[in-house]
Amino acid sequence: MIDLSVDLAGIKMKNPVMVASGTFAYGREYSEILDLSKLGAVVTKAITLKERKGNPPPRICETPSGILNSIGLQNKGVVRFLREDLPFLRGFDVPVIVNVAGDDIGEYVTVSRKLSEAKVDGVELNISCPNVARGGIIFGTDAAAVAEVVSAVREAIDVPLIVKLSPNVTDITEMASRAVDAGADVLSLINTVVGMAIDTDSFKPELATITGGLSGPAIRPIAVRMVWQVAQAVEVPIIGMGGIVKVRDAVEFLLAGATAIAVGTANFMNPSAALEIIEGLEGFLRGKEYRSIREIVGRVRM
Amino acid sequence: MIDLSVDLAGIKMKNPVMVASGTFAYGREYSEILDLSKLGAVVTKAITLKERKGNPPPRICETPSGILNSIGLQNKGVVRFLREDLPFLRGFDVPVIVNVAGDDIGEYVTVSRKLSEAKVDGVELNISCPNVARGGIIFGTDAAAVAEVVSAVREAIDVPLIVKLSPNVTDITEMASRAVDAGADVLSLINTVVGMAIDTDSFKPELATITGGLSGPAIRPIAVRMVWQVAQAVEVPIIGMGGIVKVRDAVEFLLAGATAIAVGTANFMNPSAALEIIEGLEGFLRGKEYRSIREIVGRVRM
Amino acid sequence: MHRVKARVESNVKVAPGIHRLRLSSPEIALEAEPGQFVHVLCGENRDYILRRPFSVHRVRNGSFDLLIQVVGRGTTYLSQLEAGDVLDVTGPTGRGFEFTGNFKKGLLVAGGIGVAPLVFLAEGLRENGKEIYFLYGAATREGLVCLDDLREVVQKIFSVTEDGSFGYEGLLTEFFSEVFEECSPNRIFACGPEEMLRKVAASTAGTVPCQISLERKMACGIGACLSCVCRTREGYKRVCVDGPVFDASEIIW
Amino acid sequence: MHRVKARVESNVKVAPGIHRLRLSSPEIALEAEPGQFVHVLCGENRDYILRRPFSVHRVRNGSFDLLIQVVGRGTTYLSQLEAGDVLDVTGPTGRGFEFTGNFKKGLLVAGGIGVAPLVFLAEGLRENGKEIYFLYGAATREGLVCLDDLREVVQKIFSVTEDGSFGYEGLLTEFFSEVFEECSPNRIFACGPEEMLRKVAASTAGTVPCQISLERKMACGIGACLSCVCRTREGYKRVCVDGPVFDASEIIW
Ligand SMILES: Cc1cc2nc3c(=O)[nH]c(=O)nc-3n(C[C@H](O)[C@H](O)[C@H](O)COP(=O)(O)OP(=O)(O)OC[C@H]3O[C@@H](n4cnc5c(N)ncnc54)[C@H](O)[C@@H]3O)c2cc1C
Ligand SMILES: Cc1cc2nc3c(=O)[nH]c(=O)nc-3n(C[C@H](O)[C@H](O)[C@H](O)COP(=O)(O)OP(=O)(O)OC[C@H]3O[C@@H](n4cnc5c(N)ncnc54)[C@H](O)[C@@H]3O)c2cc1C
Ligand SMILES: Cc1cc2nc3c(=O)[nH]c(=O)nc-3n(C[C@H](O)[C@H](O)[C@H](O)COP(=O)(O)O)c2cc1C
Ligand SMILES: Cc1cc2nc3c(=O)[nH]c(=O)nc-3n(C[C@H](O)[C@H](O)[C@H](O)COP(=O)(O)O)c2cc1C
Ligand code: FES
Ligand code: FES
Repeated sequence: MIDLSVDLAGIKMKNPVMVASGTFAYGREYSEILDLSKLGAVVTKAITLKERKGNPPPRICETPSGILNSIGLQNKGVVRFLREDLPFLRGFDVPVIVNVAGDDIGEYVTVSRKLSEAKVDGVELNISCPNVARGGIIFGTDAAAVAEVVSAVREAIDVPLIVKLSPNVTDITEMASRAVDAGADVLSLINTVVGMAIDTDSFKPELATITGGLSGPAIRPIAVRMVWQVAQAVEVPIIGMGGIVKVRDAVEFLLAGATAIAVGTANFMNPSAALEIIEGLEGFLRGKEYRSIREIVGRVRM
Repeated sequence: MIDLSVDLAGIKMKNPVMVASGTFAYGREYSEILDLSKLGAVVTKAITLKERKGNPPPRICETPSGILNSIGLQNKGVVRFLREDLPFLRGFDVPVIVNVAGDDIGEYVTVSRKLSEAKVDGVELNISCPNVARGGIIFGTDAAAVAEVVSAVREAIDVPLIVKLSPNVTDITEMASRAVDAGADVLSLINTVVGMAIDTDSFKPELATITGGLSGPAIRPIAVRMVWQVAQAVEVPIIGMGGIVKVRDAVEFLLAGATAIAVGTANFMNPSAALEIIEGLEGFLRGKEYRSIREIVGRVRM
Repeated sequence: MHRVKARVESNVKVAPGIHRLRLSSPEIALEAEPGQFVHVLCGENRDYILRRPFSVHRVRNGSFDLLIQVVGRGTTYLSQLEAGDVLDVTGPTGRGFEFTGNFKKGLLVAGGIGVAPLVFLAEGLRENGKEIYFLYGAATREGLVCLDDLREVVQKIFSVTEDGSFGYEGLLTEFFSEVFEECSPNRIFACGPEEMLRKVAASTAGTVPCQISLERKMACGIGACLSCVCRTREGYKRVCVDGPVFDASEIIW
Repeated sequence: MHRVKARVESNVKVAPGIHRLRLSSPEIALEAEPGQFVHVLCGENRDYILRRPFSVHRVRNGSFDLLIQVVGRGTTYLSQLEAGDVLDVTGPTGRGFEFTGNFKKGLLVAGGIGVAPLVFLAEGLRENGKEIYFLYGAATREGLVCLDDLREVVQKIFSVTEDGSFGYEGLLTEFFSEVFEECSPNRIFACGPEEMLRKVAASTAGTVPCQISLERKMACGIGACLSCVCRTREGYKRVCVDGPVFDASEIIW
């Protein structure tokens, strides 16, 4: 028997494969095609204090081996999430991690506290969403602000705190260290890379917000590099993501130092991507005669 | 007649299509398959003071819609370049822009001065190569260092000074402004994005240098975004590059605010890529009833 | 919703740039309703990564047809498939047309490839004993690819071509009011370019119920990513699952 | 060097996972020398963007053959081509084998698909009136795809299979010294896995001239990008134009 289980700062996962925030909503839609209980964890779309309507369309376009999105923080607010969606997700035997966004530290703290009181399995601070004007990206690219929001939330909650980092920085290890020093139990990286595309017929930007977040296979080398750099710099576990489509992509992140990985854009290409990666990991480890997923974490050979 | 000509801070180009540094060597190899005189300009591989042997192999790997390279600064040094290659390039009716790299400001200045004395058409400062341990990336990601090297070179030379920016920064507009304030006549962006890939069979990094520079279509949305941001922030002309393969890709950069564009990785896919883009631009402009390439520069519609 | 590996049974070029692909999938064929779509993966190792949505065009014992206009990379890929090839398809997805209510006459309005779901709808309406009128526009005579199929199902077809090579000459929307008055339908069902839908909706506003099928770029195609929204009177709605068919009165254009 | 749109004349599966592709190109067929390669674009809209290098396997009036082992995406694409398809090919490129000197006997050493350029070389040697011995190893009997062709050209073939299904059982390198002594050649020409080349070079070091054909990942394939270098006694050299054939004594393994 291959042991795929992972303990992420107290979050017990059957396997290291999660779904990335914003690509899986609150699980309901995908639950019709796959058994959520098989996942390592479900990470929800970002939740804010009040309902948000998100950005105007068009919100998406394709780029080579990737997509640009500018969904923004469209969501129904934490109260309706707790009432309508958390109970549904609780019906599956899978840890539920809730992605939290806000305009200011107060909003991050309030939403996180409510989630902690509702005993979600973990809170993931989205301090790196490039698609909101205030907050968001600001926190994620300024080291002092990262420290401030992380320690404020840390004090307010009793559940594991995951901090999701933005790749749009000169030095990802600085952001990582500051987040860990401020109390992050786990780091999640990377969020999307700021990008832009222009329709050469209409001369208009492809997204109504002009710029958006690049995800998908195109960004994988950037993500693997950052996971590797951060794994050298901090001691906490890392959730790696960015362009994971197949099992070998997941293995790359594990070798670079990620304890768990998340599948985002690939869910759109193949709704069973996460499940296929879980199966694939077992096969991969068996083929190489390992017994536990933990034996390959960080084992890139220099 | 469609007017494709461009004046880049005094560098007179027949058309806005250049070849990107490092993908075209010193023109000799490609001159066997295409007429260099048809290009807007030739930009050479980076030149340093002394001969450099470059990084150990493997130096390249493929990633989704991109490649990672870690060539390093392999070159024969400025003296042999002036003796062996510049005369060859002078044989074609095309501006020659020489990409310059160094370990310290002194090296940048000396090499640039020699090139200026030899009356090359422009010097492109490569302060952003991610593949050398000293210098290189350091200059490109630290605003004060950018200012210092640019003004030192500016004083030393009489030819147009192009500064090539690194995308691996939190705020590209800050680097751009500092470079312009320090005397850059033209900005070139983007250089490659730092990335990494791991061979999941050997568990070794795909590149001997572990990390390398990501180029190709994968990075195009990042590059277009940065060109657009910088075009808002500075007044000097911009050379846009990053994943340009087809004419529509070039148009995206022009709309975003680039006065000229460079074709890099695409030369490997299609050695006539640059020439096909030049022809394509004429057709594109004719189709939209423009008379001059300058009519579309920066004309993205908000 | 299902995810199937559907076998290509046939691929027929019905006009320049338009192909009819017959795919075998008993599950999808059984469940699909007029106006719903399937989401199709167009090849492996491609540099464009999203699935492409296509309306279910018709259903025939255990199989369903797509009517595909070649406009780019994915549709070019699909147009080159041969019988025996296998496609990764999810569906049927979305809210289709509501066509079973208590009414007598329906006017279907198809612009170009927008005819695809309306053939399926016409068959459904006929099964329900409705009188069907069909306003069908295309650039040229060749573009009116479903005329023969429709003739078997509908009461009357009003054809319009931009070049006048068949039927009325001009844009479909120029003839809408005329046709509307001639048939005085109780329901309108429209699919085609957004500009056409907007005009049809405006002409009928408040008179008879009008359902339209919208197009948006889609990522997940199952309601999870919120990339495909359109503006409605109740806020942003997802075209993939809250639509693609909407009541025209809901939409803020 | 040329850039041509070469028509596929035939695609024959010669063994499981090995295809022989015949491409029409008078220019390349005319100029190619044994040991040179062509650089092939494997499809449009792919997420892998580089060309793939393949040795010229044989030349036949106006056409040339590639012998392709399917190992990944590009080679899978090539293996599925049909007569009439068109490929974007550049070449011939690189420094081939030097085989016209004043010597009598050549020993050719081919590991697996490394046989591809050695068939062309054998034909060249024969035209030059040399005696040719051929040490040919593969995993199984089926992998020895060129035996019949070689028999017409060479003096003697020593076959080795890892599973012993044909010829000697084991790795080719285990039999090298034996074969070398039996033929006492004046020149060695080898192509195959790098580990095999290293061993062959070591066994012959200083005794007879040994030329080997190296493989590296390549970007430009014309000497411009410096991505394909190998370590030699004179510093890094480009496999694409300074090689792929090197004198074994030059290489620092
Ligand atoms: C619900 C729905 C049902 C549809 N039904 C049909 C149908 O029955 N038959 C049919 O031929 N087409 C239909 N379409 C449109 C079809 O999805 C697009 O034509 C197709 O996705 C284009 O893919 P491509 O790779 O060939 O084009 P690309 O190479 O991606 O792009 C070519 C052009 O098409 C546009 N485009 C790309 N994706 C979409 C998209 N999802 N929606 C609209 N435009 C797009 C691009 O902006 C570009 O201008 C439908 C679309 C939707 C949303
Ligand atoms: C000068 C030269 C001549 C060659 N001649 C032949 C020949 O005659 N017949 C033949 O079958 N093969 C030949 N090869 C090898 C052939 O180029 C590779 O097998 C091919 O590029 C793999 O492409 P792919 O897309 O199928 O594999 P990918 O999907 O890219 O990768 C599959 C595997 O192949 C490896 N690989 C990828 N590119 C190369 C490369 N350029 N060189 C070596 N390994 C690579 C990858 O690391 C991976 O392990 C030659 C290589 C060189 C450099
Ligand atoms: C449509 C979409 C919506 C996203 N929404 C969120 C979000 O709400 N919160 C968040 O932290 N990240 C969000 N992300 C980022 C992803 O969680 C992930 O970090 C990123 O997409 C990289 O992974 P991928 O390449 O596998 O998609 C979103 C990504 C996409 C594509
Ligand atoms: C193999 C290779 C070598 C390069 N060498 C240099 C160099 O010497 N100097 C430099 O400024 N940029 C160098 N670059 C960066 C390119 O000039 C260009 O900025 C980058 O590749 C993005 O453009 P592209 O996506 O079109 O390749 C190199 C890129 C590649 C792929
Ligand atoms: S495409 Fe994802 S919600 Fe509609
Ligand atoms: S592949 Fe570019 S130098 Fe050899």
